[in-house]
Amino acid sequence: MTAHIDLSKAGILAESSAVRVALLPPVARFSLRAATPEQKALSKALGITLPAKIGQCGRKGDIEIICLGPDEWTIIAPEDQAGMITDACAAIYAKTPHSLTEISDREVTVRITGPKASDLITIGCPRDLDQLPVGEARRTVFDGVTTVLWRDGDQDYRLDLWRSFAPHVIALLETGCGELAGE
Amino acid sequence: MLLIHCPYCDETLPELEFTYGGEAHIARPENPADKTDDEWRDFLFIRTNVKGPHFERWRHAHGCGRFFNAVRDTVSDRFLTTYKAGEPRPDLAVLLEDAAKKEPSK
Amino acid sequence: MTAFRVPGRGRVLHNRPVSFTFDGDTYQGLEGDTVASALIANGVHLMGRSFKYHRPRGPIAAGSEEPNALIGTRRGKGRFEPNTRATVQEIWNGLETNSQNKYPSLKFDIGAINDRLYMLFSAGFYYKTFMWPRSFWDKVYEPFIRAAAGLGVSPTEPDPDNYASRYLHTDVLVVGAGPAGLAAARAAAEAGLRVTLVDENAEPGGTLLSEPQAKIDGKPAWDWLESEIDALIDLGVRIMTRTTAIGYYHQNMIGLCQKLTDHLEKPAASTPRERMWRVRAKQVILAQGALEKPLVFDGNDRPGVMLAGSAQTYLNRYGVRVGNNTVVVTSHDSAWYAAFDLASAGTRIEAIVDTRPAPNADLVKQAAARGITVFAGYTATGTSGRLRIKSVRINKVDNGRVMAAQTLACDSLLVCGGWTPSLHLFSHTKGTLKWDDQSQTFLPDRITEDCQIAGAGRGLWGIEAALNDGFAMGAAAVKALGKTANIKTLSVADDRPGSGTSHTELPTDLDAGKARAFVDYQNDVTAKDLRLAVREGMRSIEHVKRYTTNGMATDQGKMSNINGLNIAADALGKKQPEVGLTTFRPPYTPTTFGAFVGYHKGDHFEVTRKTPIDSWAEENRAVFEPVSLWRRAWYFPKDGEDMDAAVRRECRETRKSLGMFDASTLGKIEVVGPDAVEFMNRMYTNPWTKLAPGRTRYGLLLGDDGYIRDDGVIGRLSDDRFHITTTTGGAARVLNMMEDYLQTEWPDLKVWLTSTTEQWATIALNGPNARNLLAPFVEGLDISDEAFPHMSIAECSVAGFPARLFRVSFTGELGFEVNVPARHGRALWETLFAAGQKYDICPYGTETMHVLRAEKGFIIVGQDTDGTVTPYDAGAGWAVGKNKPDFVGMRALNRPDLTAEGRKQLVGLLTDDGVSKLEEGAQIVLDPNQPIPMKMVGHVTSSYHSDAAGRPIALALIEGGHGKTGETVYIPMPDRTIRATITGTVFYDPENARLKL
Amino acid sequence: MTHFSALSLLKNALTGQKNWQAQWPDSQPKAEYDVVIVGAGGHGLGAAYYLAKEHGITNVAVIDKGWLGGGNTGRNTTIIRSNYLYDESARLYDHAVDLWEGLSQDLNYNVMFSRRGVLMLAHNVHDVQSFQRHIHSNRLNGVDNRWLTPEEAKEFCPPLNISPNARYPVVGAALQMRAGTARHDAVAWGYARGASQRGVDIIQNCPVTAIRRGPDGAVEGVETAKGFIRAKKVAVSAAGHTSVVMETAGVRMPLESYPLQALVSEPVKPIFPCVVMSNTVHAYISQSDKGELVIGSGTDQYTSYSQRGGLPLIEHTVAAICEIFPIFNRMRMLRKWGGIVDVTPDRSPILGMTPVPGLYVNCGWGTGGFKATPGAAHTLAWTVAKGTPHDINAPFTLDRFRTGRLIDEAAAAAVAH
Repeated sequence: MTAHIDLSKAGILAESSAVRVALLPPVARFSLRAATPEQKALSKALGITLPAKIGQCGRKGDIEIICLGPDEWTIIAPEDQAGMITDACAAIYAKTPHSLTEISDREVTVRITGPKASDLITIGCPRDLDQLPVGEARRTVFDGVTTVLWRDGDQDYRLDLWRSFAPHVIALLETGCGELAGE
Repeated sequence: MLLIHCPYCDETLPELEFTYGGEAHIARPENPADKTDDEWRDFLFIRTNVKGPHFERWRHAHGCGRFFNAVRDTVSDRFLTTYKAGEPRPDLAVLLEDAAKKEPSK
Repeated sequence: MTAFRVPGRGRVLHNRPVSFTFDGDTYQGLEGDTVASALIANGVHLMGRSFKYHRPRGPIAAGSEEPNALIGTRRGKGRFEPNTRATVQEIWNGLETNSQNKYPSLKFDIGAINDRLYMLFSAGFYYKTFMWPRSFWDKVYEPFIRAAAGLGVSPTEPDPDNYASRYLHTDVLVVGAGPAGLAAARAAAEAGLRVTLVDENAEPGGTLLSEPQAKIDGKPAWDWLESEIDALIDLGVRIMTRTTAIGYYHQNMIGLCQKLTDHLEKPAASTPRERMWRVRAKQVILAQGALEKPLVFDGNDRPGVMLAGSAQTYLNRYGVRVGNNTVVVTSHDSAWYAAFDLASAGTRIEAIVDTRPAPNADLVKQAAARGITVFAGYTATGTSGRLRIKSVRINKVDNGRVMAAQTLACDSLLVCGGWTPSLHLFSHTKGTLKWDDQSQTFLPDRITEDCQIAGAGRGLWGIEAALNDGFAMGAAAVKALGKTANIKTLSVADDRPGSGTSHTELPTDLDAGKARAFVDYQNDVTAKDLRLAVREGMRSIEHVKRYTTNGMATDQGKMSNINGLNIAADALGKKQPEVGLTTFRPPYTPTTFGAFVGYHKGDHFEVTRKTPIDSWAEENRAVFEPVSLWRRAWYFPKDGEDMDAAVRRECRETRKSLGMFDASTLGKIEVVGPDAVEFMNRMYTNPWTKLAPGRTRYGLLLGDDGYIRDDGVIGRLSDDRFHITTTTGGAARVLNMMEDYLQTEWPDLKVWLTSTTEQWATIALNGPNARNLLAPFVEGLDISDEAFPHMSIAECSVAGFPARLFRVSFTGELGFEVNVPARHGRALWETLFAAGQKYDICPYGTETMHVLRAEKGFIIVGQDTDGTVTPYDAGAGWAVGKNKPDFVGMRALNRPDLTAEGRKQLVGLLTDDGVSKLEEGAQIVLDPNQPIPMKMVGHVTSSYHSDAAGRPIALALIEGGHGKTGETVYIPMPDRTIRATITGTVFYDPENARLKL
Repeated sequence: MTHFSALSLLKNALTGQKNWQAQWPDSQPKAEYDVVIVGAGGHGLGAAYYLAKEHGITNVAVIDKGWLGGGNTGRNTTIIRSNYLYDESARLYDHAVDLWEGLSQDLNYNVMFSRRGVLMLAHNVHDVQSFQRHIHSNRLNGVDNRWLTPEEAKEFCPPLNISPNARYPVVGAALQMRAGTARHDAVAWGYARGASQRGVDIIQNCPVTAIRRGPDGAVEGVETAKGFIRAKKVAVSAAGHTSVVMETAGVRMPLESYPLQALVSEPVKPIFPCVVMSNTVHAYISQSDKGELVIGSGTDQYTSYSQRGGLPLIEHTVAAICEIFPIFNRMRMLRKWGGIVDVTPDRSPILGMTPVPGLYVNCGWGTGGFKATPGAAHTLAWTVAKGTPHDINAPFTLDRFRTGRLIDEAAAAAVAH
C-alpha cells in the first residue's frame, strides 16, 4: 500500500539534482459551470474575462481562472478572496444561472521544477509536452489518475490532484526523481 | 493506443484520456411509456456492430469531460472524423473520399 | 590469448579481459564480447540442446535471431533468467551462464534418445496417440510430454530489480541504425525535426560493423560511422542503443524496450534494469535490414554449422574466427566474402560449395587467387560429427540428377541460403506484403501507417544502395511532415553487392524421408515434417505452422519462416503467396515481463485511495478492507478481540450510547441550476418537486433496463442546489451516467454536476447520545428534534469548521452525518472522539455498519442487489414515483419478465434453531429431499449475528418471497440442512422509535 | 481413413511417414445441402460432426471465409470450466465438460483435455460473497467447485503470492478440479476430421456474402463467393462476425465485437500446475504442454474487427500477473495476439432458434466460447436436426432481450468469464 503522505504539510516531497517535487499550500478553488450566454456577465462580476479556449488561463492579481471545458472553469484564489468570489456569483445568479461549487479541499497541488522536470512528467503523462505552451494548462491523465497539468515555465509545472489519488502519484514522482538523478 | 481528436478541445490526444461510449445516434425515445417491448429492446440492446465505418460515442473523460461522436473504421481502427454531440451524422461517402486521399499508402 | 581470437581485430577491447562462467567453467573473453563470441573464441560451439530431439547445438547466428544458443544467465539472488540468447548477452566479470534442456550434462544428454526415435516424433504425432487407456493421459502421458518440453527453467524467486517506462513524442522514429537508418536520421535531423534513432545492438552501425572494408565517401567505414554519429548527436538526434522496437501499434505508437543494466558488472541501484518507451512518432522509418536464411539439408544443425554472414560478424566485429578449417555452402554471393575475410584472417577455407552452376565469375577469380577450391552446381547432402561438425557430404548436381558424393573434412561449415527482409514491425501494422519472384522474398506492399521502409527492408542490397535509400526515405518522411529536404547521395567503394538464388530442401541422393534437414532449429521441425503436414491436409501456412510448430520457437520464425513457406508451397505445388505468410506478432524479440510491468508493482501497482481519517484509523489499529479503489476501516479490534468479538462490541456500544464512523468514501455530487429539480425527477425513481430545501430523501437510481444501479440520501440545500450521496463504489459510475444523460439526452436542461466526494470528510455519529455529543460543537443551527428533525440537512459550523450537517441514520439510531472540508476531517474526528469519551464513544468500521443497517433492513446495493434486481424486488417500490411521466428505468420496469410472477424478492430469514448463522451466498430450496440438481429458489445476500435481535439474522432474495412470509425454507449445507422462516426485512425497532429521540 | 493409434504411428514411422492421408479433404461446394453451417471454427465443425454422428444428417457443408480454425478457436487461452452461477449456464458448460472428458477417444484425435484444475482467486469481501454463492449453487447443481483458504490455494499453486500486504491480497479461492485446458487447434482439426470422415464438406476460403430468404421468409440458402448454395437450414456460428452475417438475413443482433488479447511467454520447464483466474485484476494464466505461460487479458474498451489490441491493456495484464506471481517478472513475453469476441448485453450466449424459419444461430460467447465448444455444438446440432430447442440451450434465446429474462453472470457476480 502506498505509504502515508501527509497532505496537510506543504513543502518539499522529493528532491534530486534532476528535479524537485513540492506540495503547495492550500488555496481556494471553485468549479464554475455556465452556458455561453452567461459568460459575459460572469466575467464582469468576477472582474476577469473567462478564457474561452480550453486550456487557456486568465489571471488578475492572485486569481487564476482556467478553462477546462466548453462550460467549465476552475477559479483559484488566495483563501481570503474566496468570499468575494462566492458573493460576486451569488449576486447575479438569479439573472445569470450558473453553478459555482467550492472544491478547495477536493484537490492538492504538487509543483515540479528542475532541469528534468519535463522528463519526470513523461513517466506518467502521455501528452506531448511540446504542445503545452508556457502559461497554459490541460486536464489530462498521469498514470491513470485525472490531473490538471499547468505549465508555468519551460521546466516548471504544477499538478492538481484529487486528494485521495495524490499519494499514488507523489510516490511515483519520488521514484522518478531518484531515477532521473541517476542518469 | 488510438489517437483521438476531441472536437471540443480541438486537439488530437492519446486514447488514455478517453472512454468509449458505445454506438452513436441511438436517442432515448421521447415518450418511453408509449414504446413497445420490441422498441425498448432495440433502444437498449440492438447494435449495428458494423464491420467498417462505425458511428460511435467517446467521452473525453480525463480532459474536457464532453461526450462526442466519432466515425471509426472498425477494421483499421482509424478515425474518419469526430464531431460534437448533437451535430448531425456526417455524410459517409464524403468521409470515405477524404480518408482515401489521406491514406499513407503510395 | 584464446585460440580463435584474431589479435587487434574487431571492436572488442583487446586490453580489457573479462572472465565469466559457462556450465561452471570459467572462460576469458574481452569487453565487447557476447557470451557466444567469447565462447567461440575459446573454441566452444556446443551451447545448447534442441527442444524435441535434444540434439547438440551451437550458435548459428550472431544476433537476436539466434534459435540454438539459449542459455540461463544469473546475477546473484533473484536475478536469473532462462532462454537468454548467448549471441545477445554481453559478458561482464562474474556473469554466470548455463546451458539448458539437458540431463545430466550438455555433452551427454539422456533426452537425446528422442533423436534415435525421431521417426515416431513426427509432426503432430501427439494428436494421434496417448489416448489409451483414457486415464493414462493425466497420470502418465501429459506429465511426460510436459517434462520433456520447455527449454530452460523458470525463475523461482521474486525479481529484486526495478523497471521503468516513459512516454516519448518524436517527429521521426528510425528503427535500425545501420547504413539506411543512419542516413534516414541524418536527412530528418537536418530538416530540423525531432528525431529518435534506435538499435537493438550495443552500438550503432549495423552492417557497417561487419564490413569494415567498405569506404564511404572516401572514408573507411568505421571512421565514417564515428563522424556520422557525432554529426547526429550535434543535430540533437536521440540515439538509443540496446533498444528494441518490440511492437508497432495504432497510429504510429511504437513500444521500445531499452536494456540498461544487463551488460554492466556493477549497475547503479537507482538504474532500472529495463525501460519501456511508449513512443508516438509522426513518421516512422523502418530500417531493420535483412536476415540470412540457412540452407536446408540433412545434418544442417550440428555445432560448427553457422550462417556465413554471422561468421563474418564474429570475425570483423568480435575478432573471432569460427574455426580453423571451414567449408562454405551457399546459394548467394555474400557467403563468398565471408570466406575471403576468414581466409585472410588465417582460417583455411577447405572449399566454397555453390549450388549455382555458374556463380559470379569475379568471385570465382578471387577465390582462385586465394587458392580456394570451388565446387559450383553442387548440393550438400549430409554432415558428420556429434558434438561438433567433422565433415560435410557434397554431390554434383547434373541437371536435376544428384551424382556421386564426396566428403570434405571441416571443423566449421558456413551456410547461406540468401537473405530475407526483416519486416516484422511492418507486419504488426497490418501492412500487406507482395511476393517478389526475382528475389524470392516478400517485400512491403500496401502501407497502412505513416511509415517508410528503407534499405534491405525493401530488398535493396549493399551498403551504397542502403545508404542512399536511407537518405531518400528520410527525405520522404520530411516531405510528409510538410518540410523540404534535399536528397543527398554518397558513393561507397569496396561495397559488396551480390545476388543469389533460393531453395527448398537441397536435392539429395539419399532417402529424403530419413533426412534430418532442419527448418526450425529450436523446435526441431524438418522439411519432412512440413511435407507430412501438407500430406495430412494442412493447406494454409497457418495450419502447417500450428501442426508442425515451425516458426513458433523463440526466434519467432526469423530463421525458419521463409524456408518453411518455400517447402510448403513446393509440397502444395503452389506459389508462396497463395500459401500465405503467417503474420508476425509483437514483440519483435522476447521481452521481459518486468519491462511491461514498469513501475506497476508493489506500492505502485495500483492507486489505493485513503480518506483524511485513514491515518487515525491506522494509528488506532483498525483492520482495513479494500472497497473499490478505497481502503476502509473494517473493524477496530481491542486486545484479544477477533473480528466477531470486535464487531459485536462496536454494535452494542453504538446502540447503547454512541458510535462514530468514517463515511468519507461515500460519493458526493453537487447538482446546481434552475433545472436541478427537473433533472433529479428524471434521473431518480423518487419524486423531488415537493422536497423542501433543508430536507433530505432516500434516492433510488436505476438503469434504463430497470435494475437498481445505486442509492443514497440526497439533500436539498436550496431550490436550485442538491447534495447527492452515492455508494462508495458507485461514485464515478453514477456521475458518468448522469453526465451522459445530461449531455446527450437533455442538453437543454440548465443544470450542472460537480463531484464533491473529496471536498468533504464525512463523520457519521450514531446512537442515543449522538446529539448530546454534537450539540455543543454546532454553531448557527438548532439541532433539536423539533428544529432539525430526522432527514434534515443544513449548513452550519461544527467545532469551528464550516460544515454541512445531515440528520440521517443508516443504523436506526439517532444519527447525524457531519461533512467538513477534507483537510479538517481528522481534526474534527479527534475533537469528537475526545469529547465523546464521556459517552464511551465507539469508533466502528464497515462491518459494524453492515450489521446495524441489516438489522433495520436497509439494503447494500451490490450485496443485496446484484444487477438483476428491481425496486419492487428489493421491497423499495415505495421509492418509485408513481405519477411521474418518466424517469430512467421506468419503461423497462413494465417488460414481461420484470412484472412476471415468481421474481426473486428481498425478504428476511430467521433460522428456526435461533442459533445457526447462515452463510452469505448459501442457496435456498423448498424441498430439501429432492435429488441433485436441486431446484433453488434463491440465496442469502446478507447474514450476521445480531446483538440487538439476540440471534442471527439474514436477508435473502427468494422467488415470490414477498408472498411467502412465515413460510419455511431450507438451506442445504455440505454437512447439514438448515431450516429457516421467511420474515420481513426489519429486525430491530420496526416503529423507528429510536430515530425520534 | 487411418485410425490413429500408437500402432498406426509406429507403422508409418517405419515407412517414413509417407502413408498418412489428408485428415480432411478440401471440398468444393455442391449446389444443395440439407444443412449449411457458416463458420468453420470448433463450434461450427463440432455442430457438423454431431449432426452427422448423432442425427445421421451428413449432407452438410461447413463454410468459412478463411481457413478452418483460423478464428477464436486458435486464438484463445484454452480455459475449460463449468462453475457458473446460474442453473442455465452451469448446465450448458457442465454438459460441455462431460463431452470434453471423452472427446479425444470419441474423435480418435488427442485434443489433450487436461484436467488440471481451475483456481479462481478472491481478493476482497465482495469476491468471497460472490464465490460462496457460486460454490453453494454449483454444489446443489452437481457441479464440482470448492472453496480453498489462501494456504490451500498456495499449496495447490506454489507460485502464488498470498502475502496479506499485496494490493489485491488472495483471501481465498474457488477451485474446480474437473476444469482445465485443451489443445485448441486439435479441437478444430479433430472435429473437421471426424465430420469429413462422415461425409461433411468443409469449404474453406469461401466468404458467405448473404443469407437468402424466400417469399415465405424462410431460409433458402446462402450466397457465397463460390455462388449460391441451396439449403433449408442454415446455422450461423461466425463468432465475431455474426452481426454481419445475420444482418444479411434481416436479423439485427444484440451483439458487439471487441478485441481480446492474449500472450505467451518463452517456454520453460513445468512450473505452473493449474489454471488461475483473477477477475478482479483481469488476468488468466496457465502453462501449455509446450512450456509457455499462456496469459489472457481483458477486452479493449472499443468495438473492433482489427484483431489488434493496444499496449496499455497488455501492460496492465502482465503487471497483474507479476503482482500475483512475482517469480515471473524476469520471464519474457514471446508472442502477443488479438482475437475478436462477440459480446451480448448479459455476457451469455445466444444459442438455437431465430425468428427466421430455418435459420439457427450460435453466438455471443464473449470470452466463454472455447470451453463450451462441445456442449454448444452438441445441443445446436440437436436443435438444427429437430427444429426445436434442446432443453439445455432453450433458455439462451434471442427473445430474452425483449422480455428481460437475462442470464447475467457478470452482473450477478461482477465477474468476467
